Amino acid sequence: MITKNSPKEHRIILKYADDPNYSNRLGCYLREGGYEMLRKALKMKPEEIGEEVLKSGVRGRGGAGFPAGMKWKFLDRKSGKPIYLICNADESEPGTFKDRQIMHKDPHQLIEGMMIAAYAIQAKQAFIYIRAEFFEGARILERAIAEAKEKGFCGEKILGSDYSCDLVVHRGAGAYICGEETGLIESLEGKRPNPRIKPPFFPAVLGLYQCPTIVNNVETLCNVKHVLEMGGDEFAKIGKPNNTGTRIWCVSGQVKKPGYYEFECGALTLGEMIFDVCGGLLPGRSLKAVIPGGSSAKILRADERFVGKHKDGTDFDWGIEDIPLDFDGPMAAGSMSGSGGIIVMDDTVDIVEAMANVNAFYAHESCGQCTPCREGCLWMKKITKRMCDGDAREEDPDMLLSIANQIEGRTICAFGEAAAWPTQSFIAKFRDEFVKKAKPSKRSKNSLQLI
Amino acid sequence: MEFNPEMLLQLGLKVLFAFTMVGAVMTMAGYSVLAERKVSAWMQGRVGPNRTALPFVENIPFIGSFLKGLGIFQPLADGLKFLFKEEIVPGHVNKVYYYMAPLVALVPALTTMTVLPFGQYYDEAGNSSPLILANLEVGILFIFAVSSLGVYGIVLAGWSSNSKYPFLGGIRSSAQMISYELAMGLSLLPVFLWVSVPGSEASALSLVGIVSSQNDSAWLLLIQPVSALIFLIALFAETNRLPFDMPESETDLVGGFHTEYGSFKFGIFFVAEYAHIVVGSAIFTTIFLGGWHFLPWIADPWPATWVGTLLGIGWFLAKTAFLIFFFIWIRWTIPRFRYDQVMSIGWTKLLPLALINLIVYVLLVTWLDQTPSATP
Amino acid sequence: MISKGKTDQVTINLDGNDVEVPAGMNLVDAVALHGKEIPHYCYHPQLSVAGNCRMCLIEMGTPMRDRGTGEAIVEEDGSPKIGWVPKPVIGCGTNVSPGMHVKTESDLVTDCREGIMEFLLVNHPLDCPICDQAGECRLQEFATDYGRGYSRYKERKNVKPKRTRLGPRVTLDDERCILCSRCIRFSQEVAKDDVLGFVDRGSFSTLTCFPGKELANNYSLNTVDICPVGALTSTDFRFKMRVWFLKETMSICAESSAGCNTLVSSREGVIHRITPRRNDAVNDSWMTDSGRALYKRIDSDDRLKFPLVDQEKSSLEDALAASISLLKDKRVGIVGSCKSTVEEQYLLNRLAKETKAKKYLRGHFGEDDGILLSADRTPNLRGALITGLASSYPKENLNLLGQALKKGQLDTLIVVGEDLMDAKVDAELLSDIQIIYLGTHENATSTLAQVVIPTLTPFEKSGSFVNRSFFLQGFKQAVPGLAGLLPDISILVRLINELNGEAELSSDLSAVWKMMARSSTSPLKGLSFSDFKKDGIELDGSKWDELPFVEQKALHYEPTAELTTD
Amino acid sequence: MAKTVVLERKPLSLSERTYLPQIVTGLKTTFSNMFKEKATLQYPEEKPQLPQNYRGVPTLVNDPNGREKCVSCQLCEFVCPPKAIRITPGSVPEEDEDREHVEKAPQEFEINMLRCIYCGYCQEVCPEEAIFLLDEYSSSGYTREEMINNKAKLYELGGTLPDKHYKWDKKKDAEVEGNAH
Repeated sequence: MITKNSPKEHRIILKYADDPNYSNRLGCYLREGGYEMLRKALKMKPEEIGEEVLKSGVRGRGGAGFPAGMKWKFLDRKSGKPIYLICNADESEPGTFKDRQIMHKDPHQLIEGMMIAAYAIQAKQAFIYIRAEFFEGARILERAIAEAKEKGFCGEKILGSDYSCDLVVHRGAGAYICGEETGLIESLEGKRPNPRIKPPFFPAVLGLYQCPTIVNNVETLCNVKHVLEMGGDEFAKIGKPNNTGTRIWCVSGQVKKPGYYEFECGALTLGEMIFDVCGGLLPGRSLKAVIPGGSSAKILRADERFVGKHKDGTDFDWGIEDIPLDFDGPMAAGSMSGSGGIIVMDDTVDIVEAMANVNAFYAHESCGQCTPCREGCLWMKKITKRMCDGDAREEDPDMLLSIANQIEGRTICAFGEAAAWPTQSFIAKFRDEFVKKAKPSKRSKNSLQLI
Repeated sequence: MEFNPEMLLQLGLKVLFAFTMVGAVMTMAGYSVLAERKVSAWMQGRVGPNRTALPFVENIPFIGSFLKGLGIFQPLADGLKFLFKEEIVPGHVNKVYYYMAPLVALVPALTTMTVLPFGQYYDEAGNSSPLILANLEVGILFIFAVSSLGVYGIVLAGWSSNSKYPFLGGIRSSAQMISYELAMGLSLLPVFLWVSVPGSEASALSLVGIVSSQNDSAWLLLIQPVSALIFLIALFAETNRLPFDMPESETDLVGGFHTEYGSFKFGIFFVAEYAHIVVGSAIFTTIFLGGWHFLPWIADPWPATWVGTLLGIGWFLAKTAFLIFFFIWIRWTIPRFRYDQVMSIGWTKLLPLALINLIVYVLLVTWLDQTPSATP
Repeated sequence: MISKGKTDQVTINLDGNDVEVPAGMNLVDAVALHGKEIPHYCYHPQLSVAGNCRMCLIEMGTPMRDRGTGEAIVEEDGSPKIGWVPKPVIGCGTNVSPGMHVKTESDLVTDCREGIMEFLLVNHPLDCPICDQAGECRLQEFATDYGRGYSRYKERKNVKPKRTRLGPRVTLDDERCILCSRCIRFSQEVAKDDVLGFVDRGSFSTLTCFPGKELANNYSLNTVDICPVGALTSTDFRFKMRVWFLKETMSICAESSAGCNTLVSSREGVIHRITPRRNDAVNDSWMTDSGRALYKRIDSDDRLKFPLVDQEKSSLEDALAASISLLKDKRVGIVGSCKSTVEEQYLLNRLAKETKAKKYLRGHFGEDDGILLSADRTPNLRGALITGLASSYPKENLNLLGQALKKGQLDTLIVVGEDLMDAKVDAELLSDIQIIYLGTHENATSTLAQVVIPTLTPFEKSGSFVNRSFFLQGFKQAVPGLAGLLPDISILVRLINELNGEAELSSDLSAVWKMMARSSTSPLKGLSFSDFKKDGIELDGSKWDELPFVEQKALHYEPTAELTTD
Repeated sequence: MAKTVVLERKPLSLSERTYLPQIVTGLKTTFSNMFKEKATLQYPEEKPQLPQNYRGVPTLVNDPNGREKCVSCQLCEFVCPPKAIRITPGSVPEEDEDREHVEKAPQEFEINMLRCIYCGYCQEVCPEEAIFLLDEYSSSGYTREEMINNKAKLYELGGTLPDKHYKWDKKKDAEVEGNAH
């Protein structure tokens, strides 16, 4: 299916990303008007910046989609304790690779956004918590920060003002859970990244070192710069109401042109993305399923219909191609846009093996702090692995579903949902494939069992 | 009294005779125990004692094993066991009466048989005279008098044991004895009325007379069945046999009067009980079953020699043995009465019945006396 | 319950019933006040909240308020509208607030508990037959309530190290560990010895000591107590006895003046272990490792097992008679002990009056660890003050006694448990006098004594101690004393009665207390033993505020007077 | 609930009230019993055929590899109604390579046969299937001490029984093989 006039990319954040004349050095950034917005911000009152961000309606790009301005408002400013800003650059969701691009290709944009945000929340110290495996990114960022410091864009007395805020790159501890807000904070404190219980440990109140802390995604913080540049109201006009700005979608899987694409929110549908922008499926293949927002989002089956009501009361009836790519579209279809990692699966994909892959990931990444996720994830992994090893049983799909239900909503952090949702949706939508795996003849007899 | 060698001989003979009788009764008591065990076992589908054996006897082919299987030597083993058991006397008993009780129980049982005729011998002339230790004119009264002393042994045992169960056993026993002796005595009056010939010199209360009255004529059992029944029931009660074994009553009184007794003292009680049965059976045989006489209306078929004597004794013993068997038979047929039932049977059933029986026979005998041809 | 310094009460709705609970209280504890149980593993009232076992999930809601006006939203029938939290929340992480609604028995809550229970058991080795925790194991308890009864888990269980030595007294079975982190939090927060942590992740997480360290502090065995499963086991108690055979007796630790509340577990007269008993005013739920080992002294080789007269084995009657002849019309000195119970000290004081004796008392001091091992290593120094056995603060040496002996002022000396040589009394001075030694164990003094009367250890008798905060705490006899021996108070009563010729004293504990409670000036006035045998009573110790008590600031203890550091 | 029906009792006839006919019937019954086949077993010569679930003397058994099964959990000691069992627990030395993973084994195991009531609770409660009431029913001795079966005696009586679980072997296999991530 090739649609006619597919919309053009609208690049804001990745504007210079693929420009061969653009490098990640400070000079290049300054050439394109870099750090002007920081200069402007420092002349404003911090609250005004917050107001602008709130007005812009920019939603968090890390996965949950919580409005950034609102998050800043929750910050406990009365405690007298120092405030911290943390950039969550621990991008480890399978299927997502947007932050890496930003940091590699335009690190100063992130630094400028962070300094504006830091000024807006009056942070004393800012951190970039970068994924351990991004050693190249960390190197680039460190060099960029050094450059920026030299020019006074961060550190002591930024651009001659009274405001000082140091910025530090912190290499992560090599675990998916470090991307969880409070786990990240724990890790930053030098401990095991065990997520904290909420209440009482909301980062905006009791965050890093028990001080008020804001944790934002790389893309979100970059957007802050553009909000200031355009003005909150103007920024809000990009995209759709409640889904403002652009989003970077990372497409992977069996399409001809996988990669990252920045579009205005809601500017195109999933079908347009797969079949136009990414050049369609490989020859002779048909679409089987799509995970629209990273591996923890629920899977969407190609041949199902999504019927429901929008918030404004209008009805919708979509095929998989019709789902608009914004925050609310995939949500309405029963999944979520998450971190924007679209994983496309064609008919060659064995769903059970895909499930086993996902489960193996979550079993490996569970921190082990709370019971349901710790035991449930490994159990699900063991079952799906066994299924793939030719020892599937009839009761397995129900068992997996039951385990996932026992995890969902009962864990300390959102990892529980992230691990449960794939299983729940895979089995809800592809139960037939799970049932098919159970061939009694294939079961090997020498499996050793403990009581 | 003047010394008389004849008297000395008589005395010697009597003593010898007495010892023989005691020996015989004791042996019979012992074998009654065996019989009880054997018959009980058979009725319950068991085998009974079949293990005791004497050395050498055991080795006699066929006979040895047959005797062993019958448990012939069991009474010997039982007696020896009682002798060799440890003598235990509980600390709380009244020692004098405690030791006295078994003897008091045994002596009456043995004494009653002195007046019991068990056969007859023939002199050269072919005249018969009864075999009896002491041919008392009032034999039956003697038996009543002496045998009711037996209860003292039980009461003494119950009281001297100074313990609840024996005490209850003793109390019950005495009450039961009194209750049934009445009916027993009344049941025999018609018998003597019937037997005695008005104006005759022969005492109607002589047991020998009763036996000879049944010679070659009807047994008293057939003439006076009601008397026989009442006497038999009362006999069960008097000998404390099931269904009247109130004093022992092991289900509710543990062991009754002999709960606190062990070893040889218990053995004496045991022997006394069976001696009672033996003697009781013998009395019943004498009074109602024609003693050593053959069958109703049939004259004794045996010769008037010593052979006849032995056969007569044997016939007497056979009848007695059957009665002993009957005692055991009843034991496994009728369950024990409750104490109140025992009392009620004795006073409200047997006593009135015996009185009515007496009145009927008094009238009958009076009528018969007036009709000379019908004199027995 | 009488309101004893109670904080504000708030009303919450617990499973449909309005109940009063102290404001701000943890929900797990608050619910327990009303007879309901929220099962939990990681929560411990005296440790920080971790919320990781997820067993205490409940449904919770608070009255809704209008965002704009802040006014309460009400339902049609006028009752406040409850905003239920959409997901189950952990009870241990929730503090009560006014109007809060809680469901602890709903289907969702039961489902949560059953789910968590199943997860906890999938990788648990289920080796209850060889597990020392069996019988007091929370996992077993809640498995009976919420367990499935069979296993759906057909995969192979994780294998983790068994028999890991964590420290000299603690052995770890990692397979049984449910990763509740109580031990870690205890080490950090109470023992202040941060040596435990988890390594590896997910289901393979393993408890271990930090590299090069071991769990060797004097509180390490508390981790065994608070371990809800059988993962941490006491090396001393390991495989020794099943807990269901043990009889528990409430006792008081005699190690130091902290006076930890303990439970002595014995079977058929043999003590197998000592564990702390919760008392939030004294020792929370903790006690020292060294205090747990005290019971081993009962059977030690140097235990005095029979009376001695002139160092020859004799009967108790002969020993008492010999004592009387040594005391009658003699110049007597008495060396009392801070290790004796209040009752014994009172009777010893009576004996001193009867014999017009000079009284001496010796203290035992050591390092203060600032928690539950105080510098005063005797359990009842304050008891000696209260009963009048001592009038000044005792010292480690008995110089005054030495001087009195040098001057030849004494004929007979009664020594209770102390070693005079150890208290710097010259042994040569003792050769001229007669010694009556009352004590549990042999020492240099007992070998010199003319009469030795063995006494009983605190495990073998009942009595009371006054701890560093002037808490009067009673303890009960846990095991029978050695055959043929009498409790200390009986011996003292016999001596007093024999000396004054009247049998006026009874050796019954309650009778002794009747007498002690008679004095109008004593802080013990009007008390009886039954008043404090469960929870201690705080006595008024202000009279002795000025004495130089050696204890430092510690758990539930504030020194009354500033100590001069020297 | 069942409804109670009161049945009218027929009044007894005169002969019935004397009970004599009934007694005669009873006598017939008992008499005829004398000639039926005897049920007695001549014990020492004839041995009884024991049923499968016969509860004889409690014994300890080894697993098919001849290894001790008991782990001294002391549940039998706990459940024993007459307190006939007495166990001194102990641990398996770590040098015992074949069994070190079991960790626990009895040092001493005594069953006092003078106290034992053969109820079989110990067998029922045993989580390791180590204690069995086998078909030995005649145990005797001259002293009280002889009647206390010690561990050696119990294993001698019990011997080796088949076992399909191999519980600890599976554990050992898993331990040797390991299954870390």
